[in-house]
Amino acid sequence: MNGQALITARNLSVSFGSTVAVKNVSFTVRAGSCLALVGESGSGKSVTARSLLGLSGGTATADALEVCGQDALSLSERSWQQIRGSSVSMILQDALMALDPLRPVGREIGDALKAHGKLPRAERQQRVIQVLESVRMPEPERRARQRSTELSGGMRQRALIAQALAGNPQVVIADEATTALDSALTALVLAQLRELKEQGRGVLMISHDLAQVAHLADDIAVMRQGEIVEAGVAAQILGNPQHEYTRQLLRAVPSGVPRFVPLSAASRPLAAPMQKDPAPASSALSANGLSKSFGKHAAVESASFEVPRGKTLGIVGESGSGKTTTARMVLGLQPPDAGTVELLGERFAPAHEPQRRKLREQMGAIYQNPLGSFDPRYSVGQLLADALSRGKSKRAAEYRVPVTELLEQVELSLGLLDRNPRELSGGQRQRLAIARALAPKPSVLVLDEPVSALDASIQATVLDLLDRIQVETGTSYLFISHDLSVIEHMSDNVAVMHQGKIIEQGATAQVFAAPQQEYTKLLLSAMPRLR
Amino acid sequence: MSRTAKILSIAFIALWALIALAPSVLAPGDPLAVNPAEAFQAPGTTHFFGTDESGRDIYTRVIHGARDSLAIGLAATALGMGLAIVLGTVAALSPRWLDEIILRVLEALYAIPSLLMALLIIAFTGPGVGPAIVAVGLSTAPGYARLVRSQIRTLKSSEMLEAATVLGRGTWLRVRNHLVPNALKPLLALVTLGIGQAVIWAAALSFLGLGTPPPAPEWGAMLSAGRTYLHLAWWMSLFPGLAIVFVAAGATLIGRALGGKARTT
Amino acid sequence: MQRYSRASRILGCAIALPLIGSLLASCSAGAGPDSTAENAKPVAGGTLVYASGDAEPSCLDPHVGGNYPQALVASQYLESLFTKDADGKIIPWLAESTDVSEDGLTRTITLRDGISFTDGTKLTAEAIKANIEHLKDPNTASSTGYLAVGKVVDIEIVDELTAKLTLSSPDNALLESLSMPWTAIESPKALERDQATNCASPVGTGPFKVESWEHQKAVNLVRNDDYVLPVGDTARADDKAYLDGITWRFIPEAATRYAALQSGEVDVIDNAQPDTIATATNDNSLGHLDAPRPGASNRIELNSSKAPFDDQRVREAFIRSVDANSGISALYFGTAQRSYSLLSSVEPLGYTDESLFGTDAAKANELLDEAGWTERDAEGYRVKDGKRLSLDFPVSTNQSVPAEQSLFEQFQAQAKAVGFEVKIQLLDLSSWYGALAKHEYDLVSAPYTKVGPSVLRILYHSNSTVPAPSGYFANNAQVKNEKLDGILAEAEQTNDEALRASLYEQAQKLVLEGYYVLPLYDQQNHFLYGKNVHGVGATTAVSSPIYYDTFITE
Amino acid sequence: MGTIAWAGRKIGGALVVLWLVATAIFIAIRLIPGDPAEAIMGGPGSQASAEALAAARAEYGLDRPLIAQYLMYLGKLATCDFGTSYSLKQPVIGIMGEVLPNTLWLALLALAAAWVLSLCFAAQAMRANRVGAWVGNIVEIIAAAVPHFWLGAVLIMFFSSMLGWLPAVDNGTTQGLVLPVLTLALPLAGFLTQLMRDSLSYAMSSQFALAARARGESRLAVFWRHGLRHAALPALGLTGWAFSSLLSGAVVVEAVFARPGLGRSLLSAVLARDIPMVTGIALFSALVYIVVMAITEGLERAIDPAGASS
Repeated sequence: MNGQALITARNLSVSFGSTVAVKNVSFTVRAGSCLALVGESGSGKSVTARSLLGLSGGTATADALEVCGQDALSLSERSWQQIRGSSVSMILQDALMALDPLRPVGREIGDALKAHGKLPRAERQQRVIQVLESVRMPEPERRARQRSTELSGGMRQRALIAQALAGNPQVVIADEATTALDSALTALVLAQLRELKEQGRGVLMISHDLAQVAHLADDIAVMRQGEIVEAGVAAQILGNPQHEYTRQLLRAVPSGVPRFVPLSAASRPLAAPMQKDPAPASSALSANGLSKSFGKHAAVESASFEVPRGKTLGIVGESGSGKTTTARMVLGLQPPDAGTVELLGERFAPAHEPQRRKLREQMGAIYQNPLGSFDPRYSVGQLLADALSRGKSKRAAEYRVPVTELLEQVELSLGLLDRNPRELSGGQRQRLAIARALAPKPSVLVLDEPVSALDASIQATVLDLLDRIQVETGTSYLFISHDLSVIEHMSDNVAVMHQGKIIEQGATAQVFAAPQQEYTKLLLSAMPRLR
Repeated sequence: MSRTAKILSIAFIALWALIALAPSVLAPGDPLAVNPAEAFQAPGTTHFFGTDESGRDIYTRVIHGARDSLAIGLAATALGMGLAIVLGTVAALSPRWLDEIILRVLEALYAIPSLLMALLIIAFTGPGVGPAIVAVGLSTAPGYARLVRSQIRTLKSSEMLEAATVLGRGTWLRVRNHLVPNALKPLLALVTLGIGQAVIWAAALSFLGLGTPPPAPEWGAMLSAGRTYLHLAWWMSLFPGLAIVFVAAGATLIGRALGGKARTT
Repeated sequence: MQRYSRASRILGCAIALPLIGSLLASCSAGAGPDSTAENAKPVAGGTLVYASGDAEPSCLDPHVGGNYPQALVASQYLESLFTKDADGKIIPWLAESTDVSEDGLTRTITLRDGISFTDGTKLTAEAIKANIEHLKDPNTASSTGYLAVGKVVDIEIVDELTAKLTLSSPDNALLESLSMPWTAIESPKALERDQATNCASPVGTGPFKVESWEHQKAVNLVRNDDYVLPVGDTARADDKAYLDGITWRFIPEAATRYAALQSGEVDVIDNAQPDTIATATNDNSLGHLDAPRPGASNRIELNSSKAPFDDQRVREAFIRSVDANSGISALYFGTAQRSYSLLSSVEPLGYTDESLFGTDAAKANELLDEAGWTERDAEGYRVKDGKRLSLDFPVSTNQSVPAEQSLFEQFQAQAKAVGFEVKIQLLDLSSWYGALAKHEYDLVSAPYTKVGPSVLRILYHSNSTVPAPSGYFANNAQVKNEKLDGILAEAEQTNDEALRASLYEQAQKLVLEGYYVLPLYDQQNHFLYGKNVHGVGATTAVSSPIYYDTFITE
Repeated sequence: MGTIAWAGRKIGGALVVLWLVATAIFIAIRLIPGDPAEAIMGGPGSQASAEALAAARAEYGLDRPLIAQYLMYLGKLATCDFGTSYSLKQPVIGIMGEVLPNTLWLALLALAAAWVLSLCFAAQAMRANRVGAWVGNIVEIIAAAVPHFWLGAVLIMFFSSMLGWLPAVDNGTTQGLVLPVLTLALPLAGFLTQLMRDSLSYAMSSQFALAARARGESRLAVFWRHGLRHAALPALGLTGWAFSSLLSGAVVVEAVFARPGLGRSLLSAVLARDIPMVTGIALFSALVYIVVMAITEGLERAIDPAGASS
């Protein structure tokens, strides 16, 4: 192995009271290389990372814990403060939340220098600009004076990385630094981390997504329930996983997996995919020349597409590309400036609400955050009863049979009937959202980023569920996501959106294999692939 | 709201409802019965909370005073809330110009502090419980109204209502099943806070000599009478004061359990 | 000639100051803290801080309106033509001498020479004319002073220092009337200013003068360095007051006022709470001045002009139903003596009859039954012809201390036992006057301070049911009795002292026996002052303290 | 929105609010049964003289049509002519000039004291254990529920009468301000603490606080740089309300501590039914509220220009 060991942990455990969050984990972070800690939420990977900064918040014990040459087990709070930022620093997940929205980013970056600081004010300013330049922030002087909320997504990520680099640390911990970012931003962060590695720093990358770490990690440790279940050189782990859990994680990565092949071992294998009538008479949903502007800004410009019956159309694009506005027009929540939407051959938008109300039962919607779409006063059973009774009742007892059927259909336990959706896990909530959308037996489901907030393994189970429902009911999907690998796995056809326009559309395999547009090529090149 | 909080809240409300509706169960005596020979008795076994300057039993008076004090709080809050629901809903659902007008009216109401508002009304009507209730109600209305308005506006564009639209629910069902109950829920939390505050402001009016007429055992009036004898008979003001604090603090706790914040703006 | 003092009665004091030393005959046993301070040598200088519990006057000129708070502050900068000595005898003050014609219709007053107002105007007969005319001018809106000089129809200036007053009928109370602060003499030049200005800075001849008035905060009085003591005092090196000035503050909260006195922030407080007086005098930490006001005693008047009190039996029933004695002893801690008289205990002609006011619930019930109030409603109140036996009792919060309000609440509870519903309404002064003006009262407690028994004429003569220009009428009991009117008129006109006394006794008997009034106690006028304050006790004819002799030691 | 546009909007809104308040009072005077001149001069109880009533009629144009009266009334207000207080016999504007600074000063000090107190409490609560936090919680709620007049009386009893540490009444010194300011500040601090504790604990457990700690900042530095800023925002948003409640409290506190001020003027004006005075005070307190709101909004804009917290 190349590189000097910067962090060495031997049998590190962290406990909170009587709860042990991390059990006897051992690893080494070396200069010029990247160690990835991979696992689902709650696996203890973040706690592990924070304990390397003395910030776990619990009690850390270890046979040995050496951080940049110092015995971290005996460090005082003051000594820890010396290490933080200057020897080891951290990049957190959400740039919007990890930079104080009330303070200019330049000050946030400068604080790192202040904390260690013998640097005079003027030099600190200079160093802030220098760091911003090193992460290729455009117009660094101006940006330094702005607050994170005023920056674009990309600039925000750069600022976040810059604040971690200000103290010129030897080790950078990236805690879910790429989660929930769209592909361009993910690519940007990964490139930045690669650069850090090349500069000879040690990188500890924390993620739930094996596909993403594949590009960067030299070594991988897979964590589950506070323990490292498998560790080793990246190629070996990815290519020849030994532990069942590692295999499960690998399997959950959707890219390159053909349609209707389960991503999760827990999912029931599907009956043979429906290969019925190859040429449906009409499409389930069609949009013709949809346009929408907000003020001067054109959010969507003449978007046209069709969703064939029983098939899935994937719309992919970065945030701000107009995907969601398109979805809202399709759902009749926003009247288009121009263009029409037809559902099952009938005019759906623009139309008067009372006229299309009957038709609405044919189209359901699933959102990224299902909780927001549930009435917070309703329990699981009440939500489903409400959907089944068309708003006339919320007594689940009256709809016992159909409610049970719906829950079974989305593989939710009947025991959850009286729970409030707030008490459910993310995956369970999304299943509930699906169950509710299925209640009126719709022909089309519009799914707007349905799995973006979920861990890879949970995402896999939800995607499997959607597959199965499509097989069983023949529902057509309009599947919107920024995640190319999800789109690749889920879609029969794909439409690529960029700056409000559909720039390319066609059969999924075709578009992914031979993209015509430059932008599509760019997107695909940034897509992490395992297979 | 946790289970314990729920039980405690219900117990609290039940206790005060019992005290207000059937004070004689807990204090069988006559709150107005004077006995000058027993004036200024310290709390003891015969008089739990002592006696006042006319030898009236303070415990009996505190218990019997609950009805008046709480009624003032409830009436003022009900008035404020009723006005707020109407104004807030109209503002939220109206075209911009009407919304703007209502907002200004609310701001004008808000610009006069509550006690000043009470005094203003009294300047025109003369003192009494009625003006006090109207004043406290009017001055709390803008805070509630703004909340109703912002609640409804937030809810109007919420994913929850969109989801209902997508499910094919008509306007009436959306308003009845989702908009109204969800808009009113945070208000419920505020109501409890408001009752406590209304009781305090009504007490302040009694202090200024503009509240409930004697000899009614209203807490503010008792507290106000007791402060004269603070050096001599601390119990005269302590116990009605505690009753006010107990109700206001209890109401605050319930409000917070229901998800309210301390602010009524 | 004997040295005169305006110090009339000094109760609860034990100070021996040259000016008043020889007049302390009536000074009762001293309970003050400064029994040792008898020897304290007067020191000049220092500002006394006075804290009043009364509402801040809207006018510092006591001619305008004319209430007791005005008298309290005005006594420091205004002086009257006459005053009262320790025996209650009227003596000249700014006046040097006075004479009345045989028929009693002409009163000649000669002023002392050499006295000037603080604006430099010399005190001349012109001032008497200007002041009385000022009082009689409806635009002045005087109540008390207006009634006091009501019989003066013409003022003639005889010479520089002599004025001749022509009266509509003989008035043997005129000198008493002119001894009151509400008829005090102000600079005629100052009176010519507009009312707002004169209200803010009245100009008199007193030992202090008004320097400034910070609304809601204080009236700042400073020493009048050119003061001439009308009645010379050989023991004083010069006539100037000892104090540099007085800060006259308004602290409405009784507890705050007392706390401020305890902590030494203020030197003197008025309207002291009975319980604090008891505490302060018990542990000898503070000085106490009890100066009951002259004129009427503090009493509840029963409005006899309308039902149900137009029936004497109902009036007696009410009076018999309440037990004032136990309430007074509990609420006043021995600082107030029960009165059974219409007049203050300081009025020599007061007539007392305790037997009329014994509490007797059985008799009260009997009387009410007799009067036809036989039924009772669900709440236990008596009813006649479908009407409840209900009494309106407006109480002015500005004129009534908490203890008194508590006493009224006790009456309310006691009267309920025999079937009266007493509706106490606590009102501010303005609403209270409004309620009275509209005759919306059955019971009322209206303090009235005037020197001498002629107050009886103001309070019980049928003429007094007619409102004065200010709107005030004093006969709140609405006694309209021709016999009484005749007795009161005669008593005021006679020159025969014995006849006067007997007439006033007859008059008082008529009122008391008619159960128009429930006397309670003297009009309370208690002051507490700090240990280092000496020479408190000199008072005017209406018992308002003056701080001419007062000094502060370290 | 640009600053100038923002300011213009604020001023326009303020004028509308003042106009509404003035109109409401105008209507109220006319709604009182009986003679409006008499109402202005203190109601039937004041027994105003015929001359005074005539003067009031002339001053307010009561013999002219209602609309003319209204315009005349607004015209006078627009030129800052609030009339003459008949009970104090002085121009209302002059009295306001005397008493308003006292009340504003008292309210501002109380606001500052409440802020400092609640910051201390909130910071303390962050460090407290479960029992400590619970006790702190109860104390805050009780503090927020204590009536001013009683608190004032109790403070006077302890600190003036019994201990003799602090003056009970206004004597022009700083010490004389301590008790009134505390009386006003404590209940408000109870409210603010509840609010600040929420936002403080949100800020201190946020990602950006973690990021700051990971950069090597001490807990204290994080508290100062991030915690306070976030705790201040909701409290700042509450300032308009807080100031308004302080003005209410001032009515009581000024009576208890014998301080001259807006509240005491209003109380005596109300007791005397001095309508010109009442009108003046109502408009001035509305103006104060509007100014305070504008200042706090300006501050909010400075702290949080993007409205990130809302």
